[in-house]
Amino acid sequence: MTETSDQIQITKKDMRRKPRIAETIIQTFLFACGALSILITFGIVYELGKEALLFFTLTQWEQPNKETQTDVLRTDDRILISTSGTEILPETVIRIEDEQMLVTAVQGASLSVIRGYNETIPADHPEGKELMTARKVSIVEFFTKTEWNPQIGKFGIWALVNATLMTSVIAMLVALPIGLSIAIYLSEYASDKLRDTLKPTLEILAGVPTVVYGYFALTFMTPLLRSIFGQDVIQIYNTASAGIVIGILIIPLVSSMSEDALHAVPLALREAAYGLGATKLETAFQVVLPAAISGIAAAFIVAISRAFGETMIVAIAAGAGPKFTFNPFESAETMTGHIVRISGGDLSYNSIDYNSLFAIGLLLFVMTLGLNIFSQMIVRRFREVYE
Amino acid sequence: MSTLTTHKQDVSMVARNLNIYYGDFQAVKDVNLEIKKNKITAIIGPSGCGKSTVLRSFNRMNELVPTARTEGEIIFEGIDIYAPEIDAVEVRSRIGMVFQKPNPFPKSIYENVAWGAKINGFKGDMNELVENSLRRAALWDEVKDKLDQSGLSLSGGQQQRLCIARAIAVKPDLILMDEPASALDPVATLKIEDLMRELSKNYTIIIVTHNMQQAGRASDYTAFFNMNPDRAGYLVEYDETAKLFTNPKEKLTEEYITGRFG
Amino acid sequence: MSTLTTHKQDVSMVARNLNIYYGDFQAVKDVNLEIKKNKITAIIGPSGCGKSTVLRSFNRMNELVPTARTEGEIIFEGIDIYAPEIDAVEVRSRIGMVFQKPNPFPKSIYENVAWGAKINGFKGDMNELVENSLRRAALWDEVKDKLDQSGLSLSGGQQQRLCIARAIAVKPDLILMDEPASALDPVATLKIEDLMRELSKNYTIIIVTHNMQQAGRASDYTAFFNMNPDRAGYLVEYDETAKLFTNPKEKLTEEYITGRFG
Amino acid sequence: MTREYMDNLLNQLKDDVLILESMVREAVLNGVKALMTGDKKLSKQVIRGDQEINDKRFQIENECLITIATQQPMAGDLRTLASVLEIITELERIGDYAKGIAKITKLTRNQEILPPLENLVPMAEISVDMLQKSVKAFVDGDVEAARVIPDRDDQVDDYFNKIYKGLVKYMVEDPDKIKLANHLQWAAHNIERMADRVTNICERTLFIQTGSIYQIEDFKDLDLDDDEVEIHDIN
Amino acid sequence: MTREYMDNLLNQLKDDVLILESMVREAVLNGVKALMTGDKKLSKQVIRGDQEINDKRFQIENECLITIATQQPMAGDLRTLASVLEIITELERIGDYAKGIAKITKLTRNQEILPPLENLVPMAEISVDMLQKSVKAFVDGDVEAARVIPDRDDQVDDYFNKIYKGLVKYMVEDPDKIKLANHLQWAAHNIERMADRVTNICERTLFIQTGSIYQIEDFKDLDLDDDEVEIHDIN
Amino acid sequence: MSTSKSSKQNPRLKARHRTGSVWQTIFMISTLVGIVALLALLYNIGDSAFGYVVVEYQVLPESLERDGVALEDQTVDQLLLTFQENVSKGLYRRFEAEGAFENPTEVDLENLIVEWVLEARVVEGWGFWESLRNRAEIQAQAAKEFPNGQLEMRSWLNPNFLVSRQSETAMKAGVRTAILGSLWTIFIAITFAFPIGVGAAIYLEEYATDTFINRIIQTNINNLAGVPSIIYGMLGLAIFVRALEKITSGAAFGVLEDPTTANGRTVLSAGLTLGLLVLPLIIINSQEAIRAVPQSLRQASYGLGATKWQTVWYHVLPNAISGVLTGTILSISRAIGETAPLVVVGASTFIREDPSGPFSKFTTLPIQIYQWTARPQDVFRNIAAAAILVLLILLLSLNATAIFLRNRYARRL
Ligand SMILES: Nc1ncnc2c1ncn2[C@@H]1O[C@H](COP(=O)(O)OP(=O)(O)OP(=O)(O)O)[C@@H](O)[C@H]1O
Ligand SMILES: Nc1ncnc2c1ncn2[C@@H]1O[C@H](COP(=O)(O)OP(=O)(O)OP(=O)(O)O)[C@@H](O)[C@H]1O
Ligand SMILES: [Mg+2]
Ligand SMILES: [Mg+2]
Ligand SMILES: O=P([O-])([O-])[O-]
Repeated sequence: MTETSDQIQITKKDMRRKPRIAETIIQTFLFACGALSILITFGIVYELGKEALLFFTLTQWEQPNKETQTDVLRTDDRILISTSGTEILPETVIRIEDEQMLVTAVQGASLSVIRGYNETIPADHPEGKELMTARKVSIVEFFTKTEWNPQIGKFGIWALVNATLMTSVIAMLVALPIGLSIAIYLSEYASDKLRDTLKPTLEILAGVPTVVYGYFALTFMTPLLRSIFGQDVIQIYNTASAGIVIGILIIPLVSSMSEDALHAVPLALREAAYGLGATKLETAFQVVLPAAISGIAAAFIVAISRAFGETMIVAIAAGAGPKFTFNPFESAETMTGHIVRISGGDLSYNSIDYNSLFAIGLLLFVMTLGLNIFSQMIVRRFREVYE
Repeated sequence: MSTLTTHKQDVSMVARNLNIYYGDFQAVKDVNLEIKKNKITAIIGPSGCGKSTVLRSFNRMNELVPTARTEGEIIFEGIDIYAPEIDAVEVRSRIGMVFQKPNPFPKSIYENVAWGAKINGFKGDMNELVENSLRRAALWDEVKDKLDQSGLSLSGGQQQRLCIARAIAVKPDLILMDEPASALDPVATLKIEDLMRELSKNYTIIIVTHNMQQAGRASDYTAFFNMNPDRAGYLVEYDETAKLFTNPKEKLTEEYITGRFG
Repeated sequence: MSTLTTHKQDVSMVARNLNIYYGDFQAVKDVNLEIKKNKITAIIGPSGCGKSTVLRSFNRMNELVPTARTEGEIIFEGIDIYAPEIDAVEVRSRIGMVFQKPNPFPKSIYENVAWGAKINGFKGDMNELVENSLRRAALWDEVKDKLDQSGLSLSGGQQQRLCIARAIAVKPDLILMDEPASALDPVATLKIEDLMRELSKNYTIIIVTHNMQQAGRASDYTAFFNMNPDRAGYLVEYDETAKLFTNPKEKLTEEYITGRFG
Repeated sequence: MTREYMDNLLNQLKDDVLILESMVREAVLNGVKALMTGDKKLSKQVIRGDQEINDKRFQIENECLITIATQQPMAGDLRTLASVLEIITELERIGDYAKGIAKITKLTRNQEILPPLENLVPMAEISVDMLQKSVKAFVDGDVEAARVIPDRDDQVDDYFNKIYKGLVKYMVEDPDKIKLANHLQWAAHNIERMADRVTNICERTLFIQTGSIYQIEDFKDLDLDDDEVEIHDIN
Repeated sequence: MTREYMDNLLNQLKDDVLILESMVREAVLNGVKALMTGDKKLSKQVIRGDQEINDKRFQIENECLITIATQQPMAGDLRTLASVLEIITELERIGDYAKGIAKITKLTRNQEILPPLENLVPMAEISVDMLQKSVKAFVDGDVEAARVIPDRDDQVDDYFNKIYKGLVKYMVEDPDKIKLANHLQWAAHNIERMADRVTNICERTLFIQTGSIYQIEDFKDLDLDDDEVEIHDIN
Repeated sequence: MSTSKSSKQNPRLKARHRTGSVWQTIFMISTLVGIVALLALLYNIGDSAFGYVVVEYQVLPESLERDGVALEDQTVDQLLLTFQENVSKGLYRRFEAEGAFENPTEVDLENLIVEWVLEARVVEGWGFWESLRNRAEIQAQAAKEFPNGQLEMRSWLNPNFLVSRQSETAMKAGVRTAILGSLWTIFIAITFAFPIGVGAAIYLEEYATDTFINRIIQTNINNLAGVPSIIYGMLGLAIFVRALEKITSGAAFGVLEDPTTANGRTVLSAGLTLGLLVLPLIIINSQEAIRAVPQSLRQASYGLGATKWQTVWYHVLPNAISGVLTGTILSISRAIGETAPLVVVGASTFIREDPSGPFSKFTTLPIQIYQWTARPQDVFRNIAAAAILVLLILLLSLNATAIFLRNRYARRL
């Protein structure tokens, strides 16, 4: 017995816990890596939100009339504007350089102002200085108006959203039926060899940078459409061409994801159907497709989200300049197209342009985020079925 | 029809000089077998000897494998099912199949049973058909209150019985089962075996099983397959189960069933 | 040390008032069990009764499931392996495990066997250790000429023996096996059972099996688990296998082993 | 409750055992009748009939083996099957006893049988009744019955002693009758043996139900100092 | 070649059968010796020893059942196990015969045994030899041996007839010896029965190896028109 | 089938088979449409990148022969002389002051000559396909309409194109700066995103338990992967360009490279923005690769008494690495093609200087393509097509590497 208990003592000592510092350090580092993603999301939401908030809450300075720039004449508390036609009314806040003034009266081309408004310091303003008026953009205005023209203070998001929806719908009309058909063909009809060749081939389509598609839309699709429908009908820049090419871009996304979903349906289910005397089509349509439906739905939603966010194709092919139109053959500017065009120019921070971009960006983010979350919910349900 | 002349009353299916290839590889060699009507025939043998291959050739499921090629005749109810004018889809509606892993459709229990009959153009009272099939599969009592629940919500053993009900609903004459209980626990397994015994009053059943004990328990006839060194499977012995398990003719069979093989 | 006093010479492991939970769900209830040294103990019972759960609690593998919680004592060689000062990693190197599906590392046969010993700080002659372990696992003759080939190139049965060799190489006292042959064909299964008998000369073995026949063939003691209506598993009967299979004390056991359960 | 098929097989086997028992029972009664009435034809029939009993026994044995081979019986089922194997052996042996009695009819060669043999008829009836009851107890799994049936063996032994003593008396009185008496004594012996077999059958019933073998009779041999060995003990 | 453990179990069982056979053999020889020499102590020992034989028999039976329950024997293995069950029953019965002979020692109550019984010793020796050989044939699976061993039963029958006739002669000549002769006749009977049992054992060996039951002796009963029924046939 | 049963034969079977074939045809046609779209894309690019052009020269190249050596074959010294002789002194001095003649290459000099001496101008061009088909007509038309022009078969994708810098003249413009810019940004993006991405993936798959925070992290990453890239551009703009301007412009390190544009619109900002963009992709791809390592391997490892990190290091990572690398390469190819976020972050529209470090201004291939495409002159479409070819070749070789890796290390698990 003593011998045994000695042995056991040793065993017990060996089994005792040992500190493992390296393991702890590694684990902490890995956690930090994971947590960074939260930081990124936080960054996105914070930055977009902050600037968008500025857009809605801060006083925006706009030039009501370009011509006023050159013709400002300063007296003590009066400002003379040579050309009228301004929207400046009493109670408006205006700014010349860094000095803000409250307009008390308007007499023709001359304004009476209280200088040094909002504790800005009155300064000397020689002639030819830029005059700006202050205004706030209301959320209601943002979401209800259909004209977008920051130059003249029009901030109706629908001009942009409408174009986005148009290109997206056209894209979906192209991509969903074709993509799904391809998926069914590859998963149910094509031989393994053909499938293994065709699927990556189509995926090359997905790997081509979107700027190339933009080029394709402008130099191939638009001329093609114009040769079909006539040069007069279709503008050089138009949403139809952009939408179709977005559709082509998205085909492989839809077909590949749907094919994955179809492929994930266990062979056993197909065998069950064949074993009952079903034909190939009956098996594909009535057994495989319903079984994969949530995966396919998820693919569709991701495709929509992708179409919403697509930028370069519309930037190149859909045209510059927001326009509220339902004619796909006219040019129009989407949300993304607008962002990229405006930010591509020389953008001054703290301008209303800059801030408005973030408002658009936030809206875009929220839209795509919603779609993504929705598709993930569907996918999660889909996973549970076969586990 | 000349084939009819050789058709015996108590025989459901005959395999004659059956050779099956996957590409160049011969998986099954020269099998001759007579399946007795309304009996349960078990196919046993070591892994890879071609049991599943033979079984799947019995309702042309093998054709779904692109490289598979079948030679010889399979005569079912007097007709060579591989004859050019015979439609594989039709064959499969006559010869049902139940698979290793329960594979109900992700549809309701009701639809699971009804679907096969529907696509095969069943015109009668569908509710009755579903109930009857479920009853035969000894599942009715357990599911009659939840016919609209998903087939996947059932337990493994119930799912397998649902698959059997589904196969029955198409009104086949012969049911092929490829290791129908190997994914189930012992209790569910015995239930399926009981069910097979019950079904064999009305159907001919062929079952492939890895489990010798199961073949013993659940079959009337047993076919023992083995494979050559070149991995081609062949029929070693075919006899009544009682005979084969107590007094096999072949030494190889004896070695296999007593566990002294390989 | 108080635990030492109750330690008997012929007992390897004792479970006392073992309760295991997954979150709020109690999977195993009040299990008391004495595992005899150098014997093979089989755990049988219907699906979901907690066999695997109990087994995995024996080397704290359960802890890898985040929601799992174990109460009660597991006393291995006189030591409560759940005592706070005991390291789970060490426990697992003393109590080896072999899994349902053969799971060799995708490394060479040699490395498969050597790796566990290496990370556990083995300092001796590795070649010798590998050879010995493979010999004990009755695999040496089959693989000695291809030790540098991948473990995955072996057949299923050989892979499982490789996994056993790998477990042995760490020099455990007790080997846990969770349905070690359920993925194998009957021939390979019998080989594993023979091997277990051989190993039990030097090791204590606990095996979970779905297959009653296997428990009968391969074990000295059998524990039969069942579950309550609330799905908590409990020990129904624990006895010598010979006794339990010919003359069980509990009616439930009799029903289960004669297939009249549920 | 699964395993209907297995239950059917077991019931089938039990039915077969009952059939075998009734065959044996008839053979015994006919054998005794043939002996008592000197009915050669009947005796021939009994002797011929033994082959059927043997065949039936081997058929049952075969079915038992098939059931064991194919159905993996355990615990109670297995004990039942093992017991059937034992019981049919016993029944077959009892059949042999009946055949033996029938053969004695031939050996007596038309001699009038001796009066002590009058006891053979009730002796056989009791034994046959015990047999029937024991097999029934087995089929029904009736432990209580199986426990009490062997008690009646004493009555059988008493009859045997009566016959034995009577026959010895005849031998002593009339040496011409020695051969005849000797032959007739075998008949009684066979019936006595038969009752012993019934005890074995009852033991099996107890075994099935309880899982342990009870040797109902054996305690007798332990009090060896009591020198009262009886003739029916020596086989 | 797997199933080492199962093979071990079967071999273990066969060894046990050999042990049981040697116990039985010794009991028979001792029983006969006790009878011939009137050795009360030896006879007591044989009677006591029967319990050991019974125990051994039940132990083997139990092991057989365990093996059947746990090892799923099939085909040849199963036939072997079923045969072991049969053979140990036979051996146990032979043990009972030995006990019977030993008991006769008591019944004879110090009387000198009668000369015809001289034949009992060679008779027993032949029978015992047959027994040993038959069990060996079983263990070795020796079909040839199993086929020929039963032929020697004729020699045993001859001895029995000699003893029987001799004893009857004594009875006729001396009515005082009737009881003694009668008792002694049982001893011969028991040995004769024992030889019959050997036949059964041989049948089993043939059964294991060939899968079918041969009834080695039974063709005898078929020529019933030959009225030559012998005394040893009537059990 | 058999006579007794033929009555049972399903009469609809023929119709069922017919419906089947109709739909199969539809599916096949759809697949063809997909393939055709891909071919049209390639055709369109190829068609623009090659073809006949009519070039008009101020000075004919033939007149610039020196010592009987044609312009193309002249040595550096000869070219230098040719240039000096044909341009005004002032211009020559200007270039000299800029250091253009310190170790000039032949290509540099040829470009200078083409730009300032020959003043070549493409006045008309034809697509590749048309050029092949209607060769004679084009020649006739060119001779008629552009008597001063030279008709030549031009490959817009040529060695000069690869090594030349940006230019206002299409004939001389090249993608050297853009390629270097792309490589720089990608390098920075990967250096940033790969370790963090793989680390996060390991954390989520191997360490994270099912707690609230971990679920948030996971959902977050999935969502980030679906955020439009332009949003990342805006994030980059707000954070790297503006908030972290001190760092990203290099001012904090005292290496302000270009005081004139001393802001955060640098290679570093662009690289980090792309890094953020590909981070979720790398994480998700790596997670999938790690998840594909069978649980049984981990159990085997733990069962032998391995610690968590030993298990990860010895078994999980080696078996997942090919998947991780494949995923990373695919992420790189995504990043290389990204345009919009870089436009937003502020890629330079026109720079001639190679990026010299993380604080340089930058442009990238897709940006270059975008700008050329957006120009009104048709010739820029041609060089855009050539640039697209360069980009596609780059991408294809990356994808080929990924496929190679996948096949090479694919293990049977
Ligand atoms: N689709 C296939 N293509 C090529 N070879 C195949 C295919 N299916 C099976 N085989 C081969 O045919 C042989 C027989 O396979 P089969 O599945 O019929 O065996 P089995 O007896 O059912 O085995 P198991 O008991 O493992 O199910 C094997 O060698 C197998 O590798
Ligand atoms: N990780 C887990 N989380 C929650 N519940 C679990 C987990 N693992 C097992 N369970 C539950 O615990 C119970 C016992 O499971 P366990 O796997 O131990 O059963 P088992 O007897 O091994 O079953 P089987 O024979 O199917 O392997 C079951 O009800 C199961 O659903
Ligand atoms: Mg198979
Ligand atoms: Mg388990
Ligand atoms: O059959 P016996 O009477 O000799 O035991």
